[in-house]
Amino acid sequence: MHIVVSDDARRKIPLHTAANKTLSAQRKGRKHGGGAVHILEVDSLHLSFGGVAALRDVSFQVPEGSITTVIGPNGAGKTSLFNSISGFYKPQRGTIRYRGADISRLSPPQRAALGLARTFQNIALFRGMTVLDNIKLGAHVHLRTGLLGALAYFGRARREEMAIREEVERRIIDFLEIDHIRRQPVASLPYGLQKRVELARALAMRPTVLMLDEPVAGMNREEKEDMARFILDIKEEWDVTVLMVEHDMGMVMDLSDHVVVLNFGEVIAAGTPYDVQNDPAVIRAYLGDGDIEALRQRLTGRKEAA
Amino acid sequence: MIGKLWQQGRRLAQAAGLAFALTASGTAAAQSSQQEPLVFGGSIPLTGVFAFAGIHIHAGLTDYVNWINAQGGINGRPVQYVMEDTGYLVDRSVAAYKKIAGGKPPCCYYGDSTGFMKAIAPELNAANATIMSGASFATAITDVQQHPFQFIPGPSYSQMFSIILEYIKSQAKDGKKPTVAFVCSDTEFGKDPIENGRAYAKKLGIDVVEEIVTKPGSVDVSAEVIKLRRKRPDYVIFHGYILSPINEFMVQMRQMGLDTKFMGTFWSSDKLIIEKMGKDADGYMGVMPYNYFDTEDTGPMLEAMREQARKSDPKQAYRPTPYVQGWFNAMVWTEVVKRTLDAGKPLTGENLKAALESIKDWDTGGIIGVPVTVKDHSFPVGRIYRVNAAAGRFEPVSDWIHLD
Amino acid sequence: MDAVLEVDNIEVVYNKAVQVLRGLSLRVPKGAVVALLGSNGAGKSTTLKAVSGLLALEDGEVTAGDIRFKGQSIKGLPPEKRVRGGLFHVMEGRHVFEDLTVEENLIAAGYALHGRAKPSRDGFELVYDYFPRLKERRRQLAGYLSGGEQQMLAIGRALIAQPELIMLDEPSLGLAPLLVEEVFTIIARINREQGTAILLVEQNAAISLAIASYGYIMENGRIVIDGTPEQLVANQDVQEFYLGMGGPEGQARSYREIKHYKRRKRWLS
Amino acid sequence: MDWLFFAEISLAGLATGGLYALIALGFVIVYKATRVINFAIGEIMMIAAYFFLTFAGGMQLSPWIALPLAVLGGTLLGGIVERTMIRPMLGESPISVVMVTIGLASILVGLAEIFWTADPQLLPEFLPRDPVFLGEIYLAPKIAYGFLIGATVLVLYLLYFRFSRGGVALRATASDQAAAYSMGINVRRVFNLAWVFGSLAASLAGILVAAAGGLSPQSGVIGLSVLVIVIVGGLDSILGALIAGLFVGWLETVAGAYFGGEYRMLATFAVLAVILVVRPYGLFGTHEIERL
Amino acid sequence: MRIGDAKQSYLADEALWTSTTQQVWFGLFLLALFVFPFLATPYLLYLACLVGIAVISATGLNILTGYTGLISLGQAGFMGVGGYTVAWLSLHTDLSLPPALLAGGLLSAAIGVLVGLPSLRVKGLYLAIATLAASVFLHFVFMEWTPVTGGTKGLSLRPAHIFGIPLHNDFRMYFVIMPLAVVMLLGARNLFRTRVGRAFIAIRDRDISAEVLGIPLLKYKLMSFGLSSFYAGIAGGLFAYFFRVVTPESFPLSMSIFYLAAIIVGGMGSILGGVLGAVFMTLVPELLKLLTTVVTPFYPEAPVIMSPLRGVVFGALIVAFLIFEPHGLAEIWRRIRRFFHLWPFRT
Repeated sequence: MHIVVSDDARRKIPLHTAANKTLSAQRKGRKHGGGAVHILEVDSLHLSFGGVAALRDVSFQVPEGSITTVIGPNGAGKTSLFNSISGFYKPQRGTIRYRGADISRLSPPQRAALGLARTFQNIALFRGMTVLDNIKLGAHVHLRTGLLGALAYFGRARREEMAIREEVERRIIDFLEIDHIRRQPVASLPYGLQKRVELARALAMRPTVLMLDEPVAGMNREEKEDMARFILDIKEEWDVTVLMVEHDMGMVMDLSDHVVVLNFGEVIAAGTPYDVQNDPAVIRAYLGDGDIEALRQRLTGRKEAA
Repeated sequence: MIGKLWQQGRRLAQAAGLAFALTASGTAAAQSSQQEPLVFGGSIPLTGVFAFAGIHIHAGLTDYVNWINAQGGINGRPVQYVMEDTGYLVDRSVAAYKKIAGGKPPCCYYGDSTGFMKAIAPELNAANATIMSGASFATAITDVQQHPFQFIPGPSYSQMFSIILEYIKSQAKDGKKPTVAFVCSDTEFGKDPIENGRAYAKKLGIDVVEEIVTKPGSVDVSAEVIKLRRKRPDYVIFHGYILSPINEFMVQMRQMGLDTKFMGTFWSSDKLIIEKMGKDADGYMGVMPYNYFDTEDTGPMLEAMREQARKSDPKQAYRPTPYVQGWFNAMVWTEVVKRTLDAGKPLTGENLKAALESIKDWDTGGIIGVPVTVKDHSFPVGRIYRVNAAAGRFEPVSDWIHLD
Repeated sequence: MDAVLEVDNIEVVYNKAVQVLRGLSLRVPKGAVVALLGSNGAGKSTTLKAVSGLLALEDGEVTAGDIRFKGQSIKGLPPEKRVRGGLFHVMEGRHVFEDLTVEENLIAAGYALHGRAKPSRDGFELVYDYFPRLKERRRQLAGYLSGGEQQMLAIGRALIAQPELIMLDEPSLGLAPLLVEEVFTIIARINREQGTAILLVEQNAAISLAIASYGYIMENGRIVIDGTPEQLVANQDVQEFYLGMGGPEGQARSYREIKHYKRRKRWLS
Repeated sequence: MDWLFFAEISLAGLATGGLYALIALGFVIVYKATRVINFAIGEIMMIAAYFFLTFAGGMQLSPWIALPLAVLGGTLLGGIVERTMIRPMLGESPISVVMVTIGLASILVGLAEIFWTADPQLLPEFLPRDPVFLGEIYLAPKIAYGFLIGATVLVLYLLYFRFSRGGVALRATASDQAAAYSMGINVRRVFNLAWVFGSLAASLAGILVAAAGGLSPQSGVIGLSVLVIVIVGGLDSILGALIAGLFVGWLETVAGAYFGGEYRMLATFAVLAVILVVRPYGLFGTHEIERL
Repeated sequence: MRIGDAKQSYLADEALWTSTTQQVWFGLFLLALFVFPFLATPYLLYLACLVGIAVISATGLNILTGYTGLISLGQAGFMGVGGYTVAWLSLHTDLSLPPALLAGGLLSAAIGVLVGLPSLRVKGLYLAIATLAASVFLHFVFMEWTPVTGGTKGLSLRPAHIFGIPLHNDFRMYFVIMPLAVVMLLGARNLFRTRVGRAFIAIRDRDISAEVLGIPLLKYKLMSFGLSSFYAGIAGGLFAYFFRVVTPESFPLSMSIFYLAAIIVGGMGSILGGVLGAVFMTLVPELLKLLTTVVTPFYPEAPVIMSPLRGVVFGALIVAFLIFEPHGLAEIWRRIRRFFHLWPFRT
């Protein structure tokens, strides 16, 4: 079942190594056919901090409607990459194109307005607000109320607030099943729920590209399954392209359409989950060359009995 | 010192204990008197930057009221002194006024700052029931239009400068033009007399060679001293200070071998200067509208004041100038109230004002050495005193100077 | 073999709300190297902080279980007492004192000897012996060292403290592969020559298993697999864990096959 | 231009600046180690000066015995304050801790009014009074000797921080608190130590400043001008405190001498504004890198 | 015990007072505010006006510091701008109170925006000191720009008038100050129900992630500065009309610290906290004074001895409050309320 996946076919259903785990190709909701459109293109991105390079000539594409995952060991530059795409870091070289247009010079809020939404590795919820307010905050760029309107809270400002409340309730809170906590301050929530609220806030941004930074880190299996379901649904029902960083390989391999592997700020592999899983460079990055005994001899200078 | 601390602590503990006992037991006992008492009110700065004076002002007012009551009150009516601490903050002073005025309205009131006098003026004008004086000698108060019910218990700061300049002129020898420098603090208080002082000096033919404004709270004044060293003025007139940095100016300039003479206005002429500066204070001169507590002058009121002070606190042989100032304020109030009552008029602001303005060649019983006449709601009189450090006191070096 | 460290069924809660460790137990024999592996967020660093007592700084708390060091419970001790007892924690991200010189960093580490020994030149020479590069740079500010040198300094500080147990948190983080090997070679040497037990937290499974005599793999705040390096390497679960290569049949279903059930309610609470 | 005048003014300014630097040092030590902004530093100075007044004036001790005693008193005060008011606030928001120090300032002013009355005071003379001349240049003796004492202490501090183990512990804690814990450093004791050292510098400065500028319960306001200095120098930089202290002292004095006293603060704050634009974290302050 | 509060619409759910009980209480409170001046002594009336002004200013500072996380030591300066503007207008024009006050607020807001410019680069205490610098500049202008500000002597105002009614006493001023305070409080409350307020809080909690989530930092920081200064300007204008005199010493630095203390003691980031803090800071010194007054007839030395003690007690109260409840009076109030909501059950 090993298929060499051409660029065009990347969108195809990834195949799992374990034979029985082949996913049914009929899985509903995967609806794109035609030519691959790259919604996001990162081209020779170079970012360094005081001489230390965090990203070196990183290039890859995110096909529209895909779930693309960036993996790599700790410190490989994944979060720096996310920060560069969302505009928080200003890379020294390289371009980022969104739907073909260069967005490298746009400020973070402008990028957010284009539909680049994200979550953060270390949850960045606003601790002083309730769950509901955190989510509503996500919709900020889509609202128009000005200062005077806000002070008066009358007429348009109030209508707008009601509309956003309704949207958030119907589309997001309900979808993510967090209605029971909407009035709670986020600081009091357990970790898994905080992650979910963060996702909700990103959804309120009405994203076209949703960037998730380690969405299931620190979750148990059950919570991970919930999150996986949400991610799939977001992609399929909401027509959102998902770009994520994740460490849980099971999750990455199951969900991703396209995987990019970073190591030491460089892209060392990209392709279908299957491709990268079997890529020797990737294996080395994660597991070393697998010959522990040889390594042990190099490190300790002698052979030790286990 | 330790003993004093201990004593303070004990008094404090007593007071605190008493406070608790009283809050528990209820309010004060009513004072019994056949006649409705007259109220002297006061916004007194017992804390804050002006507390050093406020405490003595409070003592002066308290003692005077006790004394006048012992004399049978004013025309038979007892006087009640009601005060509140203000911390020398304008809004607190106003609060104190409102609180006191909300009870039995005071016919006379002590205001603790120029800011307060200005802030309360509209209220006072509207109430038309109180005449007010206090710690402020600000020139602005002499504007009778703006401040009809306020007066200065002595010369205004401008008038003090005038008195000092008159003295300087009188000392000039061989027709030489004396030179002076003004050293003032950078506050409303400090800058008050500069303009008038400059004009008056010009009128008298005195050269103002330097005007220095110092920032309150600056560490040292040697830069200013260096400046004065180049101008070598015959006189330096300080205004807007209590103590520091006068001492630094004097010591440093004398060390440089300058023979400049140093003079100051009312608040800079307390005996505190001698106490704290010791022999360095020698030769410093101040303008004072009143006799010092320990003056050799005599007079019935002077004696009464000393007697009363001895009675209220026998341990303190001397009372500083704010005490005398407080006492004198109450004296003027008494005089004004008495004149109004004698004329059979009600105690309205207008009537009290008229009574004040009627004061002419008034004998203060020795508090001021000459009969005084009110002009523009002030008593433009004063005398120059010089420090005799060995004797530890201010000694008069001029006659009483009554402007106009 | 005697255990220098025994962690017994501990639970850790952050901010009185978030539970990170759920009944974790592990054991470090005297003089042994033990690896603690696991994915991001599994709770590895938290485990080390629970042992060293640094948890309190982050508003975390050990709510159950016990931690014994050399047979004594250390749960209630403040961090500096634990360090002075011979337990040294090299934190993730190296945490060198950037405003201090290399030598001053070592001097600071001398506080760990408080109550046990006097800091001496020999200690410094020992460090410079293991890390000659630090000697060259001993008057430089630690902030200007390269990442590898900083990691060496961090381990050097541990050496000064003459501990019985060093806990190393991700020493390979951000280091180039060659440097990683260099650092691990020295770790192995320290263990061999000084007899110091080492508890090693790593993402780089291969290299840590290469110097460890025992390994634990943790997930979601508890140990899921443990064994000797040989056992672990042979274990399919480990493979899956790191590369998502499918484990044994039926053990885990694909994330794609999760049932979609949805509730639709719309009342307000 | 009168160069002699300029030189005299400048020197006077620098000498004042030395005292500023000493106060700023007291502030920076506390901030650096504990991240607490001590708004009560001026009041600690004031209390120490009153101690001196009590020992030297009231109890008639020799000033050279009274001085260390008073400094010790101020130092103890700092230690006690840390233990009773600051430590319970560990982990609270910095601004709440700032407020605690403001409350402390109010307490200390009240205590000073109770125990020493509100009268303005002069400290007993304990420094030589003869004017100091450097060639033609006159220097006020109090300021000159005050500067010398202050500078000596500053140098001692710098040596201590650079070379002693305690100094290393303090700097280590300032650099990385968690790491300091992991080195076996008793961080809570270091916090206390920082307050003790900071209060020591402040106490000494308080006495020297009061010797030159007089003393009253309100003298603590000088603490505010120190804020400007530490911001110019960088909140956590000892070197910055020294340089900014000297510079601000000089600038203030020169501006005051040439333009008048009203311009003293204006000049300082104008410089401050420029510094904040050019170097937002002060001349030598650490800029914390933010991470997402 | 309150049991449930099911809502029929989002509008009802988002209302400020979500239960009838709350509405009734608020109504009663407004009624009490209205009736108060008819019953109060001049002293209490005066204090009420002071409290009203303090509440407006504290709320303004709370928007900036409590909600947006930008510490400001410039509040007194901004109030001064409002006060001087109003005073100048009173002397040179015949404007009635509303436009004059508005002008004061707007000018103050404009200067606030200017002062806020460094806020993109500097944070925390550095920003606080930058605002302190601004406040020193303003003070200098008040002192030295004599033709406009009257220099050290300041300006004396004519009584304000509104709709031709002169406001020459506290009683009338009260009916300007209190309603304005209530309206401005409601405005602030409303603000935090909308995107603008949420953006402020987001900036406070984590400004860099707020930016990535689509909030232009500079714009909103400046907006917060402007709004906060507007509140300060209004408060300053009222202050000027109330005391009918402004001098540079009317707006000292200690006033900025006073307001900072008010919001910290009251509770930052809580409208109620700002109110409670303003009330606390204004009234507690007066209450402490009451104690002295009670003792004085029996112990004539009491004022002299006990007055400094007040400073000690006041400081100690602040310290104690912060040590035992760092989130301020608002948090204490919330706990009390919860206790009664759940009563007789314990939490």
